[in-house]
Order: sequence, then structure tokens, then C-alpha cells
Amino acid sequence: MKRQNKLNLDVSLIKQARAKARIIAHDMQEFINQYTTTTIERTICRLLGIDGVSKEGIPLPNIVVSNIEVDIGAAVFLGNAIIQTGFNPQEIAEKIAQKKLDLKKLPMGDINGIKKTIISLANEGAEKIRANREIRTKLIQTYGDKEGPLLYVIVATGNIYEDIIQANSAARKGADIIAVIRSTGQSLMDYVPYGATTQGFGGTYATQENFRLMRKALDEVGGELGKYIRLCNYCSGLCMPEIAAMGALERLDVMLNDALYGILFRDINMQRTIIDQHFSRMINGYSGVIINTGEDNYIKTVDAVEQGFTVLTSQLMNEQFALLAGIPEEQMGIGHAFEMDPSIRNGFLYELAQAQLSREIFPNAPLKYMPPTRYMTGDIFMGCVQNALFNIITKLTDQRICLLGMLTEAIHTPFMSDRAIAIDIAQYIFNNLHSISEELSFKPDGIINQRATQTLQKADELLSIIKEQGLFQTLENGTFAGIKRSKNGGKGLEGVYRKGNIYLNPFIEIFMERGVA
Amino acid sequence: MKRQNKLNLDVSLIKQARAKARIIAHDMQEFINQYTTTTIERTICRLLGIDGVSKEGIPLPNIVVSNIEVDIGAAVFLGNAIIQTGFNPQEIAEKIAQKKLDLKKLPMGDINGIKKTIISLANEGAEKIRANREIRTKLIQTYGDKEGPLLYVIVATGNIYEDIIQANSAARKGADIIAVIRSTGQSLMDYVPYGATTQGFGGTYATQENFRLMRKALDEVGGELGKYIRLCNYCSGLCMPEIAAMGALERLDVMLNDALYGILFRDINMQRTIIDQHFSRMINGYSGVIINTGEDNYIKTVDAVEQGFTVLTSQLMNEQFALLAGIPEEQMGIGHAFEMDPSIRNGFLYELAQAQLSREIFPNAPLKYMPPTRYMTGDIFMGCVQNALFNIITKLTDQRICLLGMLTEAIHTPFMSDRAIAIDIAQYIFNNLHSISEELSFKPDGIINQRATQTLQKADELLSIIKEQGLFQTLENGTFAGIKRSKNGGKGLEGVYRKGNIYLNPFIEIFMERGVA
Amino acid sequence: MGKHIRKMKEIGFFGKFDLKRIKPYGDSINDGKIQISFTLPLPNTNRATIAAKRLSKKMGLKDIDIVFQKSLESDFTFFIVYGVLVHSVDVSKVAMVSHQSKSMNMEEIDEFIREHLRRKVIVLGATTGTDSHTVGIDAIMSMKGYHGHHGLERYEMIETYNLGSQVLNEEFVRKAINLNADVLLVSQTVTQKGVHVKNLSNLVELLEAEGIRDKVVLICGGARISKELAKELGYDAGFGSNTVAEDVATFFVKELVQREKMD
Amino acid sequence: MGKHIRKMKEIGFFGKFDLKRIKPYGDSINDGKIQISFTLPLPNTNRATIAAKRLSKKMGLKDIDIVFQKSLESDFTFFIVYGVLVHSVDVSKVAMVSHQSKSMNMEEIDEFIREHLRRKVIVLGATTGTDSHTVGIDAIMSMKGYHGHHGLERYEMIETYNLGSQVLNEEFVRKAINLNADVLLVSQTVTQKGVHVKNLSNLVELLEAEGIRDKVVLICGGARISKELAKELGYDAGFGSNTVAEDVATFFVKELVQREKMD
Ligand code: B12
Ligand code: B12
Ligand SMILES: Cc1ncc(COP(=O)(O)O)c(C=O)c1O
Ligand SMILES: Cc1ncc(COP(=O)(O)O)c(C=O)c1O
Repeated sequence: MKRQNKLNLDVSLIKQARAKARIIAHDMQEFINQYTTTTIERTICRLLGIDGVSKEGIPLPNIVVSNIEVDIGAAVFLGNAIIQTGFNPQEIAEKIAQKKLDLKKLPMGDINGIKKTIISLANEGAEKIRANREIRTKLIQTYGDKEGPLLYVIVATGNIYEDIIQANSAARKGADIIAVIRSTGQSLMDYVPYGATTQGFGGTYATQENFRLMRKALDEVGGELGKYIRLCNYCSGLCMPEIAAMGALERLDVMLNDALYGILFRDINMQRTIIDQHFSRMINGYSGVIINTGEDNYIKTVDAVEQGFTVLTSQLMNEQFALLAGIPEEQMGIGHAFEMDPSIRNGFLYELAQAQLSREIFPNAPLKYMPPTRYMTGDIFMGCVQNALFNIITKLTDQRICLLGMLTEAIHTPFMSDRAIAIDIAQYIFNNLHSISEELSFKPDGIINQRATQTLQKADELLSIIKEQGLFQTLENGTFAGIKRSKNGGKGLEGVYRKGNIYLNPFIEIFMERGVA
Repeated sequence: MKRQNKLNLDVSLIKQARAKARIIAHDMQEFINQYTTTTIERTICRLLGIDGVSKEGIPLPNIVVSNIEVDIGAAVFLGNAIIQTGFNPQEIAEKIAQKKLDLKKLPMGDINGIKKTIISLANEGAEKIRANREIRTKLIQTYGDKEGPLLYVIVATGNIYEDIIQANSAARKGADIIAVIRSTGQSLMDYVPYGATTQGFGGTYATQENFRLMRKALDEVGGELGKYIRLCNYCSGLCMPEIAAMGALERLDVMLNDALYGILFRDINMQRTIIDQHFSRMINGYSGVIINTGEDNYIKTVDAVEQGFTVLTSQLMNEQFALLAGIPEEQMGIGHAFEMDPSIRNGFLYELAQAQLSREIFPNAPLKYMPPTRYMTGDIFMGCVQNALFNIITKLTDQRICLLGMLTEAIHTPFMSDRAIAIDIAQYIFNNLHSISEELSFKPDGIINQRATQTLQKADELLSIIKEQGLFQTLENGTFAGIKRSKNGGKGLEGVYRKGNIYLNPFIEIFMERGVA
Repeated sequence: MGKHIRKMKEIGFFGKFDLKRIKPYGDSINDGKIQISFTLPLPNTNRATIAAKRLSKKMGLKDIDIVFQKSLESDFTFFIVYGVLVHSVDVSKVAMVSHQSKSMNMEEIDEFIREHLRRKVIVLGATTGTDSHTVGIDAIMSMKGYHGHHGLERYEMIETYNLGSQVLNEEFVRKAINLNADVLLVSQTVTQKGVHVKNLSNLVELLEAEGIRDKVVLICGGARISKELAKELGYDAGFGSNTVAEDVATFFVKELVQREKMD
Repeated sequence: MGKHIRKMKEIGFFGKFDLKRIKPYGDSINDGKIQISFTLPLPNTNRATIAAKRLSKKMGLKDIDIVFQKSLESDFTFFIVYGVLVHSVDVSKVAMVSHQSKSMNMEEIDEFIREHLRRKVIVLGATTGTDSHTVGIDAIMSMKGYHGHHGLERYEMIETYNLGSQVLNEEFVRKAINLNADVLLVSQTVTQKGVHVKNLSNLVELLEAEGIRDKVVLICGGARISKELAKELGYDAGFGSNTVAEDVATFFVKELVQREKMD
């Protein structure tokens, strides 16, 4: 996509801000590189083929990782065990669960042999992901991909089977992306539940079986409709890379992935989740998943007019973190949102400025634009109109992923009919305003342009500060969403380990050198 | 207001089209000047102070006009009767009703004396209207007038007292203009009902007492709110000038006034209503009433994309007819509508083109923009969005009178809550998009501009044809709304009379020389 | 029936789904979720809120959630309510008839007339009373028709007379007699305060008075007209929104043939 | 009461208006007009239409008008219905309490505490369980407050502790004991599948187990929380949407004084 230039932005200022974000991310990367976490190690288990739960219901990856020295890592322990026992990773995990095997008690063999063994196994694991990626590419080629905004709707019944019914209905009505919302609190669980589940609250547990069931359902309905329906889930939280891996194995297409979200809104320890994020993004990148970042959440909490620039600041950092994990721009579903108090005079123009700003600064990214939520009320009729204005800006600024607003946003997770109403409205607008972004231009130096320029300037200033003090310090100061978090507070720090000398994660190399872009 | 120029219209083409419309109107005016009608004569009676009904319920103006030679006119007969009997017009009318007087049997006195008598009485009548006009001007000065679109809502319970309750609620919610819809079929009645009424169908009878009651109610609530609430009613139909006169006497502010509407949609004889229109507009003009024309109805019946140019054609003619009746541009609420099939790709852009076109061609007119009706369905949620798009175009093109769309348009005349929802939605949009018309410009030679130019060209071509064949012939051909009407068909031709030698309408001179602009 | 629903049923997920007890559906089977809105003639105070809740309860709602309430300035309050409906309905004995009409198409109808009636069918139509909405009747009768379906004028075996709008019932009946019409089509759009009921009933009375009610197939239509209402008013059929000419014609040609056989 | 309504009543127009029989209002008094929407788990066929009508009837509607129905692809159908409600409610015995809260303002509350309690009131707040919605509790507690109303932190005579979100009930109770809190404020936003009920009930049990239930004023809040629900669950009060700090503080200071008097 060609970079649009409707806002008369100062291109050198964009460059400058981006350069600062790059430094921030690179500084953080040095920190990240030195650590691993329990969930990263569990992810390695999963990618090496370990799945299932123990008799007591504990996931085998957790059982394995409880049985290793984390600073040495699961790969080394498993490689060693394979060599020593001749079992495959799944068998090893089961034996550990049955208390028939203790990894720590096995004598540690030659590290080079271990590495060879494990790398070749890792390549097999990666191959499955690559195969999934190819299936997706093929299917999209066969059906042809849609132009314009993709209609993204959520399902959140708590029951995967009801979710499937809801998703089916939505797909037939025209949805392009189905996101299964997680049960509230899952992000705080330091393991991933197992199997098909029917009892979530405000969402459905993210499990590999649930992923599989929904993927299958969407492939079926997509087949009938002659189009590829994308599936989305969430990998922020205490299990970022594990869920990313599950998504890769079950061919998810879009995943919410943002350490900052976990830090701010889930009180997850910042060191832990920043480290997890890196590996999870590598997986997302390799599997061709579009990530979605969570900047929308800031302005769900603090004022969008005042704090709009923090969104851009965070987007720029998220872009750099993604690049460092090997995610190409085409997979960067950078997030932003329509969250201004509707009583503001000219609020629409400010929104337009913000949305266009994201569009122009990230010209190749499949931006994810979130609908009004905070200022939605029980007035469902007004709600339809708030959502309509959001849809109009989506179209006017060529957003790629359009999360449809629900008229009942302030009331409940969507009913089937709420979703259908939203889809009908969006389709009406996108068709009726089809060429609008080519038709309209903005007044030079008008309200829209001024607002955009101002936001860019403020973001650049904030990036300077963050570059000085570092991202951790910034988070301690409460710069984003007005929420202060401490470097050693929050959940999950106990799962962070400094990598030992012989530590190995065989997937890093595979994922980073995949040669896809 | 300065003429906007966003559409790159060919100014000389506008001039040319307007010149053709002027010729069409002037040709018609020659015809009009030769005739009077029963309702014009009844209007003269009303303006001379005759009101009330007979024992049998027949309006006194009708009784008087049944008792004269229409080609000589009520003024002459009444003037003569005044001189002969010493009674005032009301007394004369009552005597006729009681069969105690027969105008035709009175000897006809000196015509100059009659003229003097009647002109002086007519000036008294006109004085009342002028006084009303001044009250309006003062009130608006005191309160200050609103900028931007005026929110126009209809009430249509059939019962003037319920209407008042509805109007009251709407005014408090923010409505600026209250239009009382007439009972279906009133336009076919060759008299005006009398007194307060409570039994209408799809609307409330237009009676002078109903006007008075509503005016009073609106003045009261306006007083509380510190703003002037405008009152609107309809004078199209078989009694155009009579209702215009009632409106003038009761200080209505806006009146639907369009002979073409009556011809096409009410099958009223074209000669009759064109003649009536002229005098009714003179009254509207003199009383400071904003007229509203009915071009929206065409595209409620035939396709808006194909037939959009007939709207412009008619608007240009209506402008000239209005000028000939002494109506200044500031009182020309020229009508148009948002009536495109919502399934049309880029329909919004076409709508935008049409609305902006009206704006640019009639820069000083308080344009009246009608909401979607034809493509409204029982889907009230989608309906809110269709209305929202309409509101957006209203604001984007600076329309003055915005008839608010109702989510239940396809179902029933508005509930009180429907109106409140519409007002809330419109206020949200007008405020949230406040400066949008200054901010956005259109692509030169884009879809919008091309559509506008095309419409103008086609209107110009059609005006050439009408200029050649005359307006009556055009109406016989079914050019507007696809409806064919014959010159001598329809209702009311029997009420048309060629003016005799001593015919006099004393108000024409007063109204045309009023020196207001 | 969708593939997935079928599968859900197979795996017993729909244990609770029962044609004998159909309930509204929000996002889970039988959750009973519905939405209501209404205005009460009470100022926006606690009393209005209580009235709204009681009214919702009378309707059969539980878990009543007044999600929105606003003053309509100043003696009325508007409410939006969500809740769980306790009622359910039994439709196990109702046959499932698709809305996609089983109508014949234009050619079939013409052929049907040629074969069974062997003469042209005379159809007279109008919008009656003070109603001036013609788009509906034109959609059925005019060449152009509606949504790509030609109107009756286009049918070779149908002779049509469309009197337009604002036709008095008396005039309509006179015309029907003069033309010896087989079918009468009446359109009524304005329904406020029951004006259509009055008008439609009056036409039936006039036809009966003239002794020709049984000689014609009498059909009414309009957005707010239902089959049930039409029958109640003494019409042979009634057609609502989204009717096309085929629907009406299929009905009346079959009816005419039926009647011919009876004779 | 609006001027006009009053006048209408004077002229006897409101003969039909009766607090004993309040009905919904469309555009005429007692017309009973209401709007409903719901989905049925049936494909969009005649059977679904009939089910919708029967259900509407069970709710007490007559003149049922299904103004819109659409397939939700493919085994569900959405309906929008207008109709006339036969039910009415009697609110003649309900006192009219304005929604404009009769709350004291910040200064008055501080003064009230000074005068009657003569010590600072200790308030502990949190969003409990897995709920992480903090905007609501912050609106009540933080300096900044909500809609121009300062939160409790700003009150001179109130000492506040806001634990944030995702606070376990156990932890919350421990903290309450340690701080010797007078007032506990619990926010619950996520209500799906009754999770808030479970969570709120559990807190009451814990407090009772610790023997401190009666020592605190226990208040919950959130968009879907009502007074009634709160009482039912064993709370002293519950506050829904658009609450401001004054409302809550007015309640708990009065309650505290009341209790002190009782002792
Ligand atoms: C266009 C329109 C007009 C145009 C009509 C132009 C014309 N040449 O017909 C104009 C502007 C003149 C007009 C005027 C008025 N209108 Co009007 N109008 C409409 C509108 C926007 C669309 C109607 C329409 O054309 N629909 C499209 C056609 C194809 O649909 P249809 O009529 O339902 O017809 C289909 C079926 O019903 C069926 N059908 C219809 N007739 C028949 C007959 C037979 C025999 C059969 C088998 C089938 C059949 O088949 C058709 C095709 O599927 C509606 C609102 C809406 N969106 O529905 C309001 C509406 C119908 N109008 C309304 C009113 C009140 C009026 C007025 C009376 C207001 C006034 N007092 O000034 C006036 C006066 C007219 C009058 N006395 O009749 C109300 C009626 C309320 C009610 N339920 O009583 C509506 C609903 C608007 C509203 N919400 O207030 N109107
Ligand atoms: C902002 C928001 C978020 C933010 C929260 C940020 C933050 N720092 O709090 C984020 C993005 C993190 C979020 C996440 C989720 N959210 Co959320 N969110 C919202 C949203 C848009 C606004 C809520 C809000 O802040 N309102 C403004 C405040 C001021 O209003 P309030 O909370 O009602 O508070 C007032 C009163 O209720 C009262 N009050 C509140 N608490 C208390 C306490 C006491 C003691 C008192 C006296 C008064 C009181 O006073 C306040 C001021 O008047 C709503 C939708 C909406 N428009 O309401 C959804 C909504 C609440 N979220 C919802 C859901 C399901 C979630 C998730 C669980 C989804 C998921 N599975 O991922 C997640 C996870 C969070 C979790 N587990 O809790 C649902 C809840 C559905 C339901 N009824 O159960 C909603 C309704 C959206 C929807 N339609 O699905 N959300
Ligand atoms: C980036 C991101 N991740 C995850 C989530 C959801 O996470 P959880 O499951 O923790 O509620 C969100 C929610 O909006 C998000 O924006
Ligand atoms: C110009 C004009 N006059 C009058 C009317 C209404 O007239 P009637 O009362 O005849 O329905 C309309 C209706 O929309 C109109 O557009």
C-alpha cells in the first residue's frame, strides 16, 4: 500500500520518532535475550509435541517444566532424555506425570548431541506450523481475499459449542474474522486449560481443543461460502508463547498479543511478560499470524483527547518489538480505537485525525480499529449510530481490521442478533461509502491536520523521555492508561529465569531465519 | 451566505438553466394572471375578516363565495355589500348564511367607490399579518436564532391536543420546527374544516383553531426554553391560499407549498392549483413564512439515481414561481431528499453530490432536506443508521432545515419516543461533526463532482424541453415522478374562473409592494 | 437445517431444544433473552422505574434489567429493558412452510390460464379512499413491477385496469360491474386509527349490496395488511410487504379455476 | 408536571389517565404501544413467524405487527415486533422519588462526619475476583472522581484504600480486618453466567465466617448491580450506573451514625 498523505505530516518527524522507538526496543531486547520463563519452556515442550494432561488434570507441559532446571531449559532436558531413554517427548512427559521418570535424575549427556537431537525434532515441530501456514496461503489464494475492511466480530458465550453456533451465524451473515474471547481471568492462569470447555465467564477458555473445534467449523462454513474465515484468539497473559504455539498448531490467523496490555490491565509482572512476548511474537510471525496490539485499552481507561498521543507512542514501540521478533509489517495489526466522549464538539474530526494518523504512519500494517465501547450506553438506538460513525471512519481511513461495535456493548457480551445487526450496518456503510477515502481530502491546516500533527509531536516527545528512562521506568511512572506498575510487582515474576550457559531454545533460530517476509 | 464551490460547477450552465426556468415561469404567469379560483376568493374573504361556520357547519367563506359571481370576485361583491348595507364582512357573511342577504341581488354600486372601500379594509387585514411578522422577527431577535440545521419534526396523532403534548416534548428535547401533518385526504377537500379537531387519520386537520392552539403552545414552551420554536403546516391542495392566509393570521413560520405536489400526488387539476399557488405564495411571502417545496416526493416514487435531475429541474422552476410571487430567497425552503436505494455502491457519494448541488445552486435558500423514507424498513436499528447518514450529509452540505428521520418510518407516524431518539441522534451528529463542511473537500473530477455536473446538465436539458412545450404539456407527459396528469383532469377545475373586467383582488398589490425582501 | 446445528443435535448438545417449548435465544439455547422498549406517561422518577419493572414482569420477564431510561420532557419516560422471558411456545404441530413463495412464474401463470380458463382474466386494481400511496399497487400491476418481477400488465392472459389512487369505493364497484372484473385488487397503506379497516369493510358491504361479492376474487394488500386481517374483513386474501405479482396471480388463478370447477 | 399536561387534565382530556392503570404510550394516552425484539432458534419460515406471534401474545400483546424478521443464518430468526400491550400497572401507591439524588455534597458529608462521628471513616475498596474493571471503583474513590464529582480520596474526613482489581475475596477480608475498615466497597462489572453473584455471595460468607459482617457497612456496585440484588445477596446497599461518590458516601455516613446510635 502506498503511504497516504492527507495530513501533511512532517515526514522527518515520523522518522525521528520511529528511530527513538527502535532504540527503546533494542535496549529492551538486550534484557530479553538474557532470560527465559516457565511458559517459554512449556511452549518448547508443546512445539516438540507434548500435549495432554495428567490424571490430576495438570497439563503435561507444566509437569515437564516443574521437573527441569528452567535456566537450562526444557530443550536440553528433553533432548537428553530422548537420547537416554529412546522415548519421544510425549512419552517422556507421560512418564514424568506417572512419576516413572525424573528428568533431573537422568545423567546429562553430551551437549552437542543433545542439541543435534533437539534441533532436528524442533524442525519437525516447525514444519507443522509451516504446513499450516501454507494451507492458509493456499486457501486464501483459492478463494481470493477480500478488499477493504475485514469484519471482525467476537463470540463470547463461554461454551465452545454455542460459540461455534454463533460463529457460524456470523460467518454466514458476512463476518470475515471470528474472535473467541477468553473467559475472564484466564490471562492470570499460569497454565493453559485442556480440552473442549463449556463453562467460561464473559468468554470461553482458550484451549487447543477449542481452537481446533472452531478452526474446523470455520473451515467448513468457509468452504460452503467460498471464502476463508479467519480465526482469532488472545495470547496476552501469563501464557503468551504457549497460546501462540497452540494458535500456530491449529492455524489461527489473528492473535491479540501485547505485553503492555498484560502489565497494565492484568497486573502481570512486566519483566515476565515482555520476555514472553518476544518468543510469542516469533511464533506468531513464523506462523503467518497477524498480531493485534492493545493500545485501544488505554483510551478505554483514560481520556482519548488528552491521551491520544500515548496510543501512537505505544504503537511505535510495538512496531519495533514486532520487527525484532521477525514479524513483517503485513502481520502487524496495530491497534487503536474510536473512544472519544460523544459530547465533544468536533469529536468526529479528532477521531478522524487519529485514525488517519495511524494509517499514514503504518502504511503497510493491517491496522486493527476498535469501536466505541466506553461511551456506549444502554441506549441501543444511539449505540447503532455511534457504531456507524466508527464504521465511517474505518472506511474513510482505510482500516484493515474492523472490530464491529455492538449496540449492546454496555450491557452484555453479544447476542447472536447483536452481531447480525452490526454486520448489516457495517456492510451497508462500507458499500454505500465505498470510494469515499479517495474522494475526500482534508483542509490543509484544518482541525484534522492540526490534531494529527499535535499528536505526532507529543508522541515524539514522550518517546524521548522513554528512551532516556527506559520502558520499565515509564511503566512505573503510570504513563500509559494512568496505571502504575512496579518492575518487580504483579504476577509471574517467579517464572522468570536468567538463561544458563548451556541454555537452548532451538526454535529461535528456526523462526528467525525462516526467510519469509 | 456565500456560494460554496466544492463541486467545480460550470457557473454559466447554472445561469443558463436558471434563465430557462425563468422563461417557463413567466410564460405560466401570463396564464395565471388571467384567472381566479373559488379558494382564492374564499381567501380574500378570510383576509377581510370572515371566519366561522354556518349552523350546518359550512365555512362562511364558502357560503359567501357560493353567493357571488366568481369572475367578478368576492372583493367587489363584499365592497359593494359593505357600502350598501353598512355591515362588516363577517356580519355580511353571517347574514348570507342565515339567508337574510343575497349578494347577487344587491344592486352593484360605483366600482371606484367599491375599490376604495375594499382596499382600505384589505390594508387592515394585511396589517394583522404584518404585525404577526413583526412579532416573529422580534422574538427571534430577542432569543437569537440558531445556527446550523434546524431540527424539524412532525407530529401526526390526529388529535390536536395529543399533538400539543408531542410537540411540547419534542421542543424540550431540542426540536426547532414542529410540523403538524394533515389528516390524509384534507388536500382534496374544497373547504377548510373549522375549530379544534381530535379525529384525523395519519395527521390532524389543518384548521385555524388548531393553528392557534399549537402556536400558543409553542410560544409558551419556547418562552420557557428561551428560543423561538417555529410552526409548520401544509398549504398544498385544493385550498392553498386559504390555508396560507390562516397560517399568516396565526403566525405559522413554515408552510409546505407546492402546486406540483398537488397535481402529481393528489390528482388536483393543474390549472387550478398553479393559479392557487401563486396567490398562496404571495401570502406566504408577505407573512415572512418559509415555503417548502415538494421535490422529495418525486424520488419517493421513482428512482433517485435515474431521476435526480428532475428534482433540480423542479427546484429551479419553483424558485422562479416563488420570485414571481414576491418570495425572497431567504424564504425559499426548496426541498430535496435522501432517497437512494441503500444497496447502491457509493450511494452515499451520489447523495452527497445531490445535496451539495442544491446547496451551491441555491446559496441563500434555507434548503429543506428530507430524510430516507422509501428505503426505510421495519429494521429500526438499520433505520437509525440510514437516518444518521442523512444527518451527516445534512451537516456536510450545510442544509438549513433538516427533517428528522424516524426509525419507525416504515411502520407508523412517529411515537413520542421515536422523535426523541431522532433528536438525540441528530444533535450528537451535528455537534460531533460540527465543522466538517469546512474541513472536507471533494476530489476534482471525482465521483461526487461528476455526478453533480451530470445532474445539472440533465436538468438544463430538461428545462429546454419544458421551455419549448410548456409546463402543462410536460405534466401531461409524465416527466415528474412518472405520473401523467391531463390539463383538464383531476380535481378542482370547476373552481377556476377567468377574471372579469371589474375583477379585483386588493391583496395582490399590497403583498407585492410590501417592500420587504 | 445448518450442518452445525445438526451436529450439535447429534452430540446431544441440544438436549434442551424442544419444538414444544421454544424460547427466545440470546446466546445460549433457551436463555429466553429479549429486548423491549416503551414509553410510560410518567415523569422520570423512581415511580416510573417501578412501573416499568412491574409492567415487564406482567409480560413474563424475569431478571429484568432496565438498561436505559430517559425523560421525554417532561411527563413521559422512555425505557429500554432486557430480560429473560419465562414464556415458551409449542410449534411442534405447525408445519414448516418456507417464506420463499411456491408461486408459479409469469409464463406458468399465463399457461395455467390458457389451459384451465381459456380466456383472459380481468383484473381491476386501485388504492381506495383518501389513500394516495400508489407505489404498492403499481408494484403489483405495472409493467415494470417490483424487484425485477414484472407486474400483471405484462401478463399475456391478464387484462388489467389500474385506477390509481384516491378511488372512492362506490366508483370502484361501479367500474368492477362495468368491466365484469374477475379479480379486485385493493391497496391500503394508511392505517392510522383503523382507517383502512373502515375503508376495506365498507367495500365488502358495497359489493354485497350490489350482489357481486361472490362473483369476484377480492384481494387487499399493503405493508400492514396480513392474511389474517384480510380474512377477518371478508376478503379472499391479503398480501403484505415484499409481495410480487406472481404471488398474487398464483393465488387468484387457482382460486378462479377452483370456483369454475365448483360451478 | 408540565404545564400542558396539567392543562389537558383540566379540560378533562386525560379522563383516561389513571395512576391505577398506567399503560405504555405511543402517541395517544393508553394506546399501549410497545416494541419488542428477540431471536428464535428456528429457521426463517412460517413456523418461526407463528411462534413469534404466539410468544408476543403470551406476553400480553394484541394487534401484533411483526415489522421485521430476518434470518440469522441459518437456524435462527430475529424479530422486531410492535403491538399493543393489554397489561397495565397500578403505581398510585408508589411515592414519587426524583432520580436527582438527595445526596449531601462533599463539604456536607465531611461536616456530617465531623459532627456525628468525630473521627475519620475508613473505606476500603476493590474490584474483586477475576474482574479487572477498575474505572467504576476509581470513579467512586479516586481524587478525580466522575463527571465532575470528586471521589472519596478527596474527602477530608475519609481515609481510603483502593486495592485495585482482581483482588481475591480472602485478601480483601484480611485487609479489612487489618485496617479496621468501616466501609467496604466492592465493584463487579463482569456478570456473565452469574459470576458476580457467586463472587459477591462468597465475600459475605467469608465476612460472616470471620465474624465481621456486622462491623462493616458493606456496599457493592457496578453497571448491572441494583439495590434489590444487593439486598438479596446480603449487602447493605448496591449502586448502579451513574453513581457518584456523594451518593455512596451519603449512604454510608448515615448508616454509620445510625449504627452508632443503636449501640
Ligand atoms: C412513498 C410514500 C409516500 C408518497 C407516496 C407516493 C406514491 N406515489 O405512492 C407520498 C409522499 C405522496 C406520501 C404521502 C403520505 N404518506 Co406516505 N409513505 C411513503 C413511504 C415512504 C413508502 C411507501 C412505499 O411506496 N413503499 C414501497 C411499496 C412497494 O411498498 P408497499 O406499499 O408496502 O407495497 C408492497 C406490499 O405492501 C404489497 N401491496 C401493496 N398494495 C397492495 C395491493 C394488493 C392488492 C396486493 C396484492 C399487494 C399490495 O405489494 C407491494 C410490493 O411488495 C412510506 C414509509 C415506508 N418506508 O414504508 C410512507 C407512509 C406509508 N406514509 C404515511 C403517511 C401517514 C402519509 C401521509 C398520509 C402523511 C400526510 N398526512 O401527509 C401522506 C399523504 C398520502 C395519503 N393520504 O395517502 C405513513 C403511513 C402510516 C400508517 N401506517 O398509517 C408511512 C408509513 C410513513 C410514516 N411512518 O408515517 N407517502
Ligand atoms: C473499559 C472496559 C474494559 C477495560 C477495563 C479497563 C479498566 N482499567 O477498568 C478492559 C479493556 C481492560 C476490559 C476488559 C474486559 N472486559 Co470490559 N468493558 C469496558 C467498558 C467499555 C466500560 C466499562 C467502564 O469503564 N465504564 C465506566 C464506569 C465509570 O462505569 P461503571 O463501571 O458502571 O461504574 C459506575 C457504576 O457502575 C458505579 N460503580 C461501579 N463499581 C462500583 C462499586 C461501588 C462500591 C459503588 C458504590 C459503585 C460502583 O459507579 C461508577 C460510576 O458511576 C464496558 C462496556 C460499557 N460501555 O460499559 C466493557 C464490559 C464491562 N467489559 C466486558 C467484558 C466481558 C470484558 C472482558 C471480561 C472480555 C474478555 N473476556 O476479554 C475483559 C476482561 C476484563 C475482566 N476480566 O474483567 C463486558 C461485561 C459483560 C457482562 N455484563 O458481563 C462489557 C459490558 C462489554 C461487553 N458488552 O461485552 N473492559
Ligand atoms: C492486547 C490484548 N490482549 C488480550 C486481551 C484480552 O485479554 P484477557 O483474556 O486477559 O481479558 C485484550 C482485551 O481487550 C487485549 O487488548
Ligand atoms: C409540498 C407538499 N405539500 C403537501 C404535502 C402533504 O399534503 P397532504 O396533506 O395532501 O398529504 C406534502 C407531503 O409530503 C408535500 O411534500
